Order: sequence, then C-alpha cells, then structure tokens
Amino acid sequence: MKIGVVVSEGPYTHQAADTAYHFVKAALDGGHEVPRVFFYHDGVNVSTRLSVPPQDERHIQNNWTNLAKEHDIDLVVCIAAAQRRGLLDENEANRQGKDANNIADGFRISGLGQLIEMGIQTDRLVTFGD
Amino acid sequence: MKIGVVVSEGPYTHQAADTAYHFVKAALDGGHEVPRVFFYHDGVNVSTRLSVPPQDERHIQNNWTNLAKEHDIDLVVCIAAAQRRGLLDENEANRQGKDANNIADGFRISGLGQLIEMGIQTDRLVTFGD
Amino acid sequence: MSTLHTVNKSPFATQTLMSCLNHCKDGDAVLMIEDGVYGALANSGMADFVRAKSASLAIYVMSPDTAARGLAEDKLLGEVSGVDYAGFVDLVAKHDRTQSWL
Amino acid sequence: MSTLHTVNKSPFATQTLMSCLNHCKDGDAVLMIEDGVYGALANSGMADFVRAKSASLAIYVMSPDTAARGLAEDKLLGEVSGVDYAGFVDLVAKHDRTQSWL
Amino acid sequence: MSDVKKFLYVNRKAPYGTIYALESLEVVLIGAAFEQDVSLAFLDDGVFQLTKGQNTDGIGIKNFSPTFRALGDFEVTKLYVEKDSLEERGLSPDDLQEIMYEDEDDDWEEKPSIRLVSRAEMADVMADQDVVLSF
Amino acid sequence: MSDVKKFLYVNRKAPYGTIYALESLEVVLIGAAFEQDVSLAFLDDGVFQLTKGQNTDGIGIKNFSPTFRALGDFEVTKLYVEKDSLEERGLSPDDLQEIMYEDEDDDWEEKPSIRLVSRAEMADVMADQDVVLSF
Repeated sequence: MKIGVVVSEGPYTHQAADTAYHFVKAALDGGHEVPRVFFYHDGVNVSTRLSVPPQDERHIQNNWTNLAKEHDIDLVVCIAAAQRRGLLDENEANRQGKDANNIADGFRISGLGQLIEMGIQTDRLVTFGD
Repeated sequence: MKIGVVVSEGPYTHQAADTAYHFVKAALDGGHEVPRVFFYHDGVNVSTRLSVPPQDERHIQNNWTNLAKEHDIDLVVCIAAAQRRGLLDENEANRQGKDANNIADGFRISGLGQLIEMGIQTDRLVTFGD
Repeated sequence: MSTLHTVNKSPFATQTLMSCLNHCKDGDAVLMIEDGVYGALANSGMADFVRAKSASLAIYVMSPDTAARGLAEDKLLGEVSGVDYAGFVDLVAKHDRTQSWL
Repeated sequence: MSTLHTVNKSPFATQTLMSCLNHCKDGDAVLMIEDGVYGALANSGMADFVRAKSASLAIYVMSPDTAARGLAEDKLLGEVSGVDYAGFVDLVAKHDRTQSWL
Repeated sequence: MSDVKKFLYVNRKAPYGTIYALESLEVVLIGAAFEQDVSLAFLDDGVFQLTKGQNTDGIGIKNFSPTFRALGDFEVTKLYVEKDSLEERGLSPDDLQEIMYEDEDDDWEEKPSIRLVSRAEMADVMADQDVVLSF
Repeated sequence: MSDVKKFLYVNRKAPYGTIYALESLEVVLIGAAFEQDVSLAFLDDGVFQLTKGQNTDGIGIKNFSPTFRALGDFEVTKLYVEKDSLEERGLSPDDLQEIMYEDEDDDWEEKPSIRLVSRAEMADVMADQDVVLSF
C-alpha cells in the first residue's frame, strides 16, 4: 500500500518527527511504500543541516536523511512555510539574496502542490503534528 | 523598573514572539528598562537571519534586531537549545565543523546562566511561550 | 504581595485557564492574552466560572487580541477589563511577580 | 468503511481526546500515541468516559509511548489494546482513512 | 476509486494565537487548482476562524479572514461549521462572516458556503472522505 | 531584597511528547550554581515527569528521569508535587520515583525531596516566590 506522511512540528520540541520516523520505518519494514514525506508548519525545521544535538541524543535530521537515501523517499519541505521560518536551499538563498543556506542532504524545497499530489496518489495519508 | 523577558516559542508559528515584542516596546515607552531578552526552547528560532516572510507580513527577526539596536537590549539565544535546533553563529559553526551559520545581527549565543542572571538582576520577569 | 497571572490558551482547548484560576490567591490579577482572550466570552460554558472568580480576582483581557479575533465588547464579560500593551506593562510593574501559565 | 483516529495529547491538558471520541462512528478505531497515551489510564477521571466509548470503538495505545512514560500495563484500562509501530501501520492499512486529532 | 478524491481540511484551532489556521488556508488555496472534491470542517476552536469584524491592527499580524470570502472564486464552497462548537463558546451563526458562492449548476445563484451541522452530522462528513488533512 | 532570590520552576507538562520537561531540568541544573533558593513545582500533567519505571528504548528518546534523583547533589531539594493533580490522573505517590537528599543541617540525614501538597498549598508556594519560570 502507498502511504503518504505529513510532519507538522519541528525536531526535538515535539515528538511528532520522531513518531513519524518510527512509523515510516515500520511501514517500509511491513512491505508498504512511502513515496513522500511532506514537512509543513514547523515541520520544515527538521530539514536543517546545522543542528548539533548532544552526543547521547538521536540526530533527527540525519535519521531522515539516511532513511530517505536507503529507501528512496522524497522528503519535501514546503517553500512557503520554510521561507517564513528561515530554511533555504542554495537556489532559494541566491534568489532571496541571503548569504547562507541550511537545508540538509536528502530534503528538497517545493510547493504545497506536492502535498495535494501526495494525497491524490497515495492510498493513505497520516499526519504527525501537535 | 528592570524587566526581564523570556521568549519560548518560534516566530510565526506561535504569537509569543509578537506579544513579547509589543510588550517590550510598551515597557520601554513607559520608561522601564529591558536589559535582556532570553530566547529559549523554540524561541531560539526567532534569531535566524535567513527568514523571508511574505512582503505583507511583519518581519519578526528584523523587528527584534532593530528594537535591540535602538534600545541597547541584550538578545541572548540559549546555546543548548540553539544547537539542537540548528541555530549557530560563526564561532559555533567553526567549532562544530558546520559550513554555514544563520544567526542574525543583534542576537548572541550564550548559556542558560544568562537566564538565571536575568532573573536575579531584574525586578520582574515575564515569559511568553506556548 | 500579589501576583499577575497570564493565560494565553483558549479555555475550550486546554485546561490552562481553569488551573490558573484555581491557583490564584485573593487579590491576584489574571490577564488573558493571545488565544486566552476567549476566556472572557460572556455567553460561553466557561462564563459562570470566570464570573465567580472575578469576586476575589481582578481579571483583565488584552484588547488588541480581542479585536483581532472579532470579539466585540458586548460579547465579553462585564467583570473583565480591557487593557493594551501599556496596560499589560503597568500590571507587571504593579504586582510583585508575574506567572505565565503556558 | 471505517476511520483510524489518532490522538497525541493528554486528555488532562486538552479537549482533543474528548472531541475525537465524540466524532467517531461505530466501528472506528482510536489509537492513542505520544502524550495521548495518558487517556488509557485506568483510574483517572477520564477512565469511565473512555471505557464507555470502547463498547462501540476499538481503542489502542502505543506501547512504546506507555513504556517511555512509566505506565505499567496494570495501570491501563483493560479495554485498551497495546500496539507497536508495526501495529500502528497495520491499523492505518486496515482502515479506509486516518484522521489525526492535533 | 474515481480520479477525483474527497479532501477534507479539518480546522480545530483558533486564529492568530498559532499559525495553523493561516497555513491551512494556504493549502486550501493551492489545493483548489487540483480539482478535487474539497470540504472544510470548522469545529472546536476552529469556529473562531470565521468570526466577523476581525481587526488585527493592534497585534501587527495580517488579518487573513477576508480570504474566506474569496474561497467561492476557487470553487471551494462547502464550509461545514459545527453548531455544538458555536454554542459551547456562546456564539451564534450571526457572529460569523457571510461567505457566499455562485452556484454554476443553478444559474449562478448566490448561495451561502457555510453549512451549519450538528456534531453527529460533522462525524458523518468526516466519515465520507478519502483524505483528511488536520490543522 | 536580600541577595538570594526565591526561584520557582513550574512544571505543568508531560515528558517526551514535548521537550519542555527536559529543557526545564536543564535550566534547574545550570541555575543550581547560582546559589539561589530554588523550588520546583509539579502540577497538572507535570506530575507525569516523576513517574517511576520510565523506559524510552522504544521511542528512541533519551530517558532523563534519573536526573531528578541527582538533584539533591545540586542542593535542589524542594520538589512540590500537587496531590490533586495525582488523584485526577489516577496516580498515587507510590507511582513516583523516590527522590532523596542529604540534609546538611541535620547530620546529613537522608530525606525525601518530594513534598506532597494540596492545591491550596501549591498556591501558597507559588505566591511566596521572587521569580517564577514556567515550562
């Protein structure tokens, strides 16, 4: 079965990004497909490559990057939500005249249409938020 | 009177950073001192210089930067909370081996001791959060 | 010695206003801000509780927040006084400490 | 046709569980996750309500979340079944849609 | 399954205190281009999003409530509002904005987009969807 | 005002679902170095922070509950826990961790740090502070 996933809250502050991660792993282990995870609201903050959690804590962004690589998951960060909150890739940074970017490997910035498309193309949609 | 302020939630997602801003302006207009604002939890996300809100929305980070310059307010971003969430200044980025930093002008990263010190040295402490 | 309590959550969504009001001392002040201003609605299921508490507490509501949410004065409890950000600052200065109910 | 509802908030902090349970249809499933697992406590003020709803609903609780919070099995309602993340996925697949009560 | 899915946007949070109401509306506007069967549900504190007379000048946040009145132009015409939620908050339908659309199947007659429903009817609306997005 | 202030850390949220409990504890640990008069309040869902037997292996988040037992070493010895909050949740004091400290003023006798208080007594504790930090 194709399952789409939405993550609506940022890393560490809420458990949503953790629960979503464990859910996606279990879905893949169970033989399902997770073609895309859409990061919206504060969920866009999961995509930063600048986080440095304490050594004895999980690294939420790395976990997603690795899982996406291993299973070819499309990690989409909503552009409108990301702009408000200061998440940019290199293209966006150039376009906006910003001197730095902070998106991690494996995530890509795109529009809300990707969320609707995921809703249309998957059999189930599950949201993790606050 | 000396009033210390804590901001505990990120920009746009919660109203906390807006309410705190209007409160601090009113306190200064009323003849009070606001020596320091401490950003904790997701409040550290206020300090990003990479945000690009829509043109018809307020620019929360710029508002804080400008207010701090005008009134000599010490905007302190908690280092532990910032590291988890991917907010770094140039020093921290170098120390952590990160290839970018994202802290805005007027904010500085420091430890939780600055929060306690603010509690000791001010007459009142007000927290804005979720 | 008295405390200013702030509440920023809707009483229909969370237990925060209830907990705050149940921990206030006589003579304390309560200021409803942000989504907390819905606690000042006059005809809601919460109104009797808030009205009863106003006998021993001074209850305020942020007028910029009620205006933002389209809550006209005649929708609000008469026992609750509107303040602006300057009034918020005055309340902080007047009371010995501020406790934020988050 | 049935729905899997997820609830991730404590019923002592927010109205979310209450609202969810009041919008379920007979035969739906409710899965308590994250701080939502406190809704499965057997001796709380919420227990009777949840127990009554379990007559027409299948109610589940995430065992990794109850373990994290130190809630031993004997503290939980007998009407609520524990599942792990694989069980969560099975529930999603089994029901026609998932509604997250945030 | 037909190639048009039923999408429900569930709004349970008040406006301005958090951004969910605004960012929900942004999804609805983008989603309208996909020609799906769209409904919006307003229950619990979500009903506060629709109050009339919102004036956000004092808090410095953009007033997005006029956008609800434009939804008809995007063929988003089904806004289910739960009566029980209004009543618990001491609100009446008169406290909400008037939101109209022109019915292309009925000689472009102007009709109200807001449909007042009981809690049980809201449960029926929810149970009749393919995709539920929660805000 | 004396140069020692009374600091109260108010904990009203459950652990793990959000980070507030953990980041509150981080402030308490740093704050201990400042030799102020520190108290912690646990009420509403905050009482869940102190349950015994927490095992977070399944959710992949660090279990920070043992840190509460170390607070005595930092001279943080006043943990006020509201009985009414426990009862509403169907918990008893036996469901909480045992947290002890050595009383330097009483020949280093081991004493419990948790002080069960009624709601009215909690209100008194809150009203007796110079600085209240809420989490």
